[in-house]
Amino acid sequence: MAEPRTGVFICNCGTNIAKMVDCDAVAEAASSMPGVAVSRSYKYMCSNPGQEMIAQDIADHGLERVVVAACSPRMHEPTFRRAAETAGLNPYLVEMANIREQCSWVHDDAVAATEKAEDLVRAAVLRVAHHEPLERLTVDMCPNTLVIGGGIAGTTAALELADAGELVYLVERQPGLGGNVGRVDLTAPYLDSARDMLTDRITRVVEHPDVDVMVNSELKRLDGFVGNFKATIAVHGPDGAEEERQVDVGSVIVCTGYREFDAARATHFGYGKLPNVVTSFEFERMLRAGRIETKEGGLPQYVAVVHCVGSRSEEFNGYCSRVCCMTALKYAHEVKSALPASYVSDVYVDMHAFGKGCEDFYRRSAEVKTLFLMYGKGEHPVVRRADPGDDCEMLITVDEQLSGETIELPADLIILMVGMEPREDAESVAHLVNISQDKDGWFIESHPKLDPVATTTDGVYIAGACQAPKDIPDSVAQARAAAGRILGKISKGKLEIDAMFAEVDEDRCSGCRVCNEICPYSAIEFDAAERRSHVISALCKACGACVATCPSAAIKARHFTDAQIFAEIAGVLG
Amino acid sequence: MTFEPKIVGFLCNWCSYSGADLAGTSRIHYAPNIRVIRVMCSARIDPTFVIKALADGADGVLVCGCHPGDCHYSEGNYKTMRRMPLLKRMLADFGIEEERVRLEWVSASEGKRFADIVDDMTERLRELGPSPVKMALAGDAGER
Amino acid sequence: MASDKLQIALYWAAACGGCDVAVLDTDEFILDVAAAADIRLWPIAVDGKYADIEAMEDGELDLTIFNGAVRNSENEHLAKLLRAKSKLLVAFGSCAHLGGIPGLANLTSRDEILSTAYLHNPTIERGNKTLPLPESGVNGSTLTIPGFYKHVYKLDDIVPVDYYVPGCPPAADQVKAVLQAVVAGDLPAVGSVVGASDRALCEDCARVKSEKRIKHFYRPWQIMIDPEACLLEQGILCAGPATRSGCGARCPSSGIPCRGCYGPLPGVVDQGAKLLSAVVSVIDSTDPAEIERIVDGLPDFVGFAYRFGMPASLLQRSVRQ
Amino acid sequence: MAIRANPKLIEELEPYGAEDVMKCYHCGNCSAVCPFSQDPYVFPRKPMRNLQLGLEEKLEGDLDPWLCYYCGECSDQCPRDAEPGETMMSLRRWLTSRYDWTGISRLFYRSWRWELGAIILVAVITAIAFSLFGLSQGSLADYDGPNAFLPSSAIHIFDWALAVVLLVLLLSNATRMWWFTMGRDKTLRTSLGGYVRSLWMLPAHFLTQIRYSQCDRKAPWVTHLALMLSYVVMLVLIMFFLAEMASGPSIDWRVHVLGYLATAGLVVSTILFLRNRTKKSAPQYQHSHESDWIFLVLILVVALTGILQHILHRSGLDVAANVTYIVHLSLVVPMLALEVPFSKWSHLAYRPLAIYLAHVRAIALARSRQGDEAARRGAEPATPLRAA
Repeated sequence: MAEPRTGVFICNCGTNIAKMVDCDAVAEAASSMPGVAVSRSYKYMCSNPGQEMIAQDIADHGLERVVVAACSPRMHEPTFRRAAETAGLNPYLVEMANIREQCSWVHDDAVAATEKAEDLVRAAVLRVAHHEPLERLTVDMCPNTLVIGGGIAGTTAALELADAGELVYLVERQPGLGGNVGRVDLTAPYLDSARDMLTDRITRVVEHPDVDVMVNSELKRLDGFVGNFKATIAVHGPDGAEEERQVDVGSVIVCTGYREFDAARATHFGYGKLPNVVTSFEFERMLRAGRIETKEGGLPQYVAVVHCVGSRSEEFNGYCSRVCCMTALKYAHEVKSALPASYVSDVYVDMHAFGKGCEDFYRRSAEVKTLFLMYGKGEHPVVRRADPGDDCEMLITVDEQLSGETIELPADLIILMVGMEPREDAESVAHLVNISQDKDGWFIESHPKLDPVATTTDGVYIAGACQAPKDIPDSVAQARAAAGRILGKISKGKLEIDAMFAEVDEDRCSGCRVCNEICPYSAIEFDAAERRSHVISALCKACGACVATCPSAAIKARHFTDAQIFAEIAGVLG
Repeated sequence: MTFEPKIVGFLCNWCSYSGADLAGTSRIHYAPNIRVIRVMCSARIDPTFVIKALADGADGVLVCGCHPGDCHYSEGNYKTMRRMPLLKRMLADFGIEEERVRLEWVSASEGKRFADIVDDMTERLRELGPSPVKMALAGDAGER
Repeated sequence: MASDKLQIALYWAAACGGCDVAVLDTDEFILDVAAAADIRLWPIAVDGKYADIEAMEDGELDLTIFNGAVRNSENEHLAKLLRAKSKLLVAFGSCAHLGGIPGLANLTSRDEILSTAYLHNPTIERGNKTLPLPESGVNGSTLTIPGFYKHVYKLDDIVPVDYYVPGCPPAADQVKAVLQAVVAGDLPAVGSVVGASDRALCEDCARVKSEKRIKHFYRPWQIMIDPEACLLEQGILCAGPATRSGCGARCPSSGIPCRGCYGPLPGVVDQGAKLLSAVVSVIDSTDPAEIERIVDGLPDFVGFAYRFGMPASLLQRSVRQ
Repeated sequence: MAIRANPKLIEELEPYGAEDVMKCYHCGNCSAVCPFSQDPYVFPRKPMRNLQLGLEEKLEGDLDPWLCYYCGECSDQCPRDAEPGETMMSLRRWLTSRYDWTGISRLFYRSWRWELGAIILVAVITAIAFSLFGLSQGSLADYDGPNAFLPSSAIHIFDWALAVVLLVLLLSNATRMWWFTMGRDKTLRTSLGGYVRSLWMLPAHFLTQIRYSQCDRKAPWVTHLALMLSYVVMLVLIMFFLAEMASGPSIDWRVHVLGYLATAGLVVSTILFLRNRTKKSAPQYQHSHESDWIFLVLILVVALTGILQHILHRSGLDVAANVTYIVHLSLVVPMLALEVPFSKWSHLAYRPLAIYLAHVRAIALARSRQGDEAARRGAEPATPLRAA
């Protein structure tokens, strides 16, 4: 084939490149490369005059391809693509040769560096000849959203979206909404009622015209891609009947929350054996019932709260569950106000009083005369039944760090602050919506700091304690953030998809299905009827794994085709 | 004069290519023998590319990707990890020395590491001498 | 001798003869051929001499069906001769198309082959040191035998080829199809592969395919093969996904993995490399040590991956000096 | 060996003034700023911890509270307003009531009504008793001479009788103190020699209170020393020179000098203390326990009535002088009989004793440590074994 007319532009980058690479020589050498119609060396290609030069040459010489030898494409590829676009050349017909970061800056032999620069330019020239003009795709954004989980995060996200006038499908596995917060009495540090918070939200959600609540339901399948998901939901009727519903959604928010650590696993606390050793959630039930009492129905004189049960231990979970410390202090307040004659002790490792109002709350807990006992990280208190003569039912033995003594603490009621764990179904949920879990099983956000609500799968967001242990304000914030992100997408109406993605040549695909398992984004869909595999371009992130794997060369990586890379190989090898 | 090998490097865009860029921005010097070809993910590196590079006259091929577990595409580098062992065995059957093809994990922050790898590989290949492939393919033209 | 009949030649170079048998497998159709054409050369079937061919004018033959690789000077001579005398030269069967089984010899050297075949083979009479010589004097006169080349070549390494009919051997009905096409004169673009499809063998393979995750590779005799499921998914190395269909998936349908005789698919520059990429990319492990163990289940992969296409591969041969 | 915590103990301590202990979260600033806190006596953090946990026996056996002079630095530095200084003070009160086997001290400290009531009762009894005695053998019109209403010889005998009683009480309590802090600690390897060699510390510290001067603030030490010395001087005068003081102008002037000085000292220092406490001028004056007020007021009024009586007597108004004398005595007696063994006064004895015992204890601990070292060394063979 006749090579397309190509322009080569060698940037001196002031002296950054020129001091080690003989740019004029490279430009000279380039001029005799296949298809090269014009070849220049210039001080700053990225400067406005530089970009105008490119645009001008495209017009004057009718260039069909452009090669810019300059810095890293990770730096200025967008710049030069724009420059070409202004001159009416498809941006994907531009190729860069990195002769700065990977040549002039890393070598000290001018001759060798210049030689290398020539090779890199040749590679770019040969490669760009195989480039094709590419257009970005746009797909419609379905404005509906699927919210999985009806806890504080789920209901919040649902309301946020519905109040903005968008339709929300809220799927809850339990018969009722509210999740774990629904099991709590008051909340730290302001001691306001969780019930009041929830009931208001729940009634609003249930009555909201734009929220379709499905309780006793679970997500069965999620097909499609961002803006165009198809969700299959199984709704269990009261009589055990199961009805399947199919809904179209553009986005998914996973708010599946957490489950509490099983206290029986930490045997040294005697949970399950001693009747008056209870978990924080069992104690919340007492508080909600408005009566703190022992199993025997008596009023406890000594109440002990044990922190970090299942958290921050080598034995169980290494992480901090974040809400227990303040909840424990809350118990001190609630017990004291219910039973002024009682004595409350807090057996803790470290007091984590982060967050708004929490330090003050910790201070105030001294006013109710809470006795704090500190045990060492990696150690654990041991609970045993008290001896007959004692004025208490149980004794907690603690290697107390602040006194350096081994202390026996009297107790009639022991509350174990059980930590948070990923739900038992977290893995299956992750698989359903194609997101990943970290080593502890929490769902992974797309960036721990800069993008804590999105996931590696476009259109799937996470909010609440399913991502990591979280308190109510953080869960709510994350839920609203996710909702906000979705509303932003909805308001655009359309989604733009990068022009770089893989495509299957169906005249070549034999349906061997080798590629199906390869894609980390499940972007390859097998059409059983046609016996062909398709790439869902909106899901494809253009890694090219399937392309390299397809034994029939039936999959093509746009902008990274075999032909382009072969040309590049031939180019660098002169 | 000593023999100067030509190395073709296939680097993933997100970790290794950035790592190589970092070597540049930190002005870490290394041997000019390598020619880098950028791919989005090491998983895009078809074994054919490696063989093609050797057939086209490369004295060595360096394949770099994100460290296992850190792949930008979450699992891409595992494909590379699976392909290389058998590829190396096969190339050995063709009589190509093991050192000529090398797989390394280089993160975006490991500019120094990348430079060291290139220097080390260049040195080994200098000792090893030119690739037998080119000579074998050129050699038989006349004599059958 | 002038005739309006189709002038054809069939030649057998470095090959096993299976391709000729494949032609005979067309049964009575061969009689139609005989009726429709003058077979000017076909060593196994008709009496024709090289001299007759040499005497021909260039292009006198309408069609030469050439099977076998080029292994020695005689093969090369005939390849060039027939090319010159034929309007159409068809590389027939894997050996002519890609180098075929003989091509595997490229993994060793001429000397190794000769010493194994004539000196160290268990069936060699002890003490016999006779090696074939290109020329030898026998009572005054000189006997010559064809020169044995260092490497095996596919036909188009030696001469330009018009069409390729893949297969080891090509399926009989494909042979028919080709001959009919020639007779009818409706031929595809020069250089194309005929008698095969542009899709992989899996297209024709009836076995049920699903997502592939391989934890262990087996030789066919090591496990009870599920007759319904894809062989590769069962851990049996099958070249099907990397091989042109056209044979009707005869091997897999009879429980034998595809060996790849129909050659690489269009756009694939190295069949072995592609097959390699396909089968190991779906290994179900992320642990280097385990991966090595799993790959141990693929002994002599090079021999399998290039069984029919060594001379057509990127490297073409062992590069040991 | 595990120690049983007693969350209730803190409530027992509250009436003694320990109200903010639970606020302490053991940053240790208090112990860091205290000039006296050093191994093996680290406080106030440690005693506060023992108090939070209710480790009764440890607290009882603790000398630390007596080593504190309540300069108030710790309370200043405390980030939690846990009042470590006041806690130490409260512990001293509590310990006093622990040392006292009669239980009266506990009664006084826990209820000022009881203390005041007892004082008034004793005062009334004293007044009546001395009036009857006076009328029975003399005339109200005579202050001295053969017909004296309250002849000094008789009062002298009474003084000594009372002194003996007080001494017995004080000694028995001091013994209990020794038992709690030293005696019952079996691990402690004290030696009689240790006790004897350090005996000098008792009078020395009693008279100088030199440790107090190590506090950053010096003023309290001076006032405190002044009050204490005046008190002691007056005590000595009364116990040995009562006759000279009582009888007319012919007596030795030197007696007067000391008497006037002591009286002045008492008046001035008590007034100063009262002023400080009302003004809450320094941290150690922030929290005044009822017992503090009673103590100071009592000394002051004793001093004032003493002065008044002296003036009246010198001005020849014998009747008035005698009446004042009765009042004076009815204040002196409760002050001595109640404050000395059962209340604040007692610390005058306990503190130097504590310093002394602490010293002996420290030496003993040091020795036992060295002993352990030696024991460890002994465990290893002196010379390495050689193969024969």
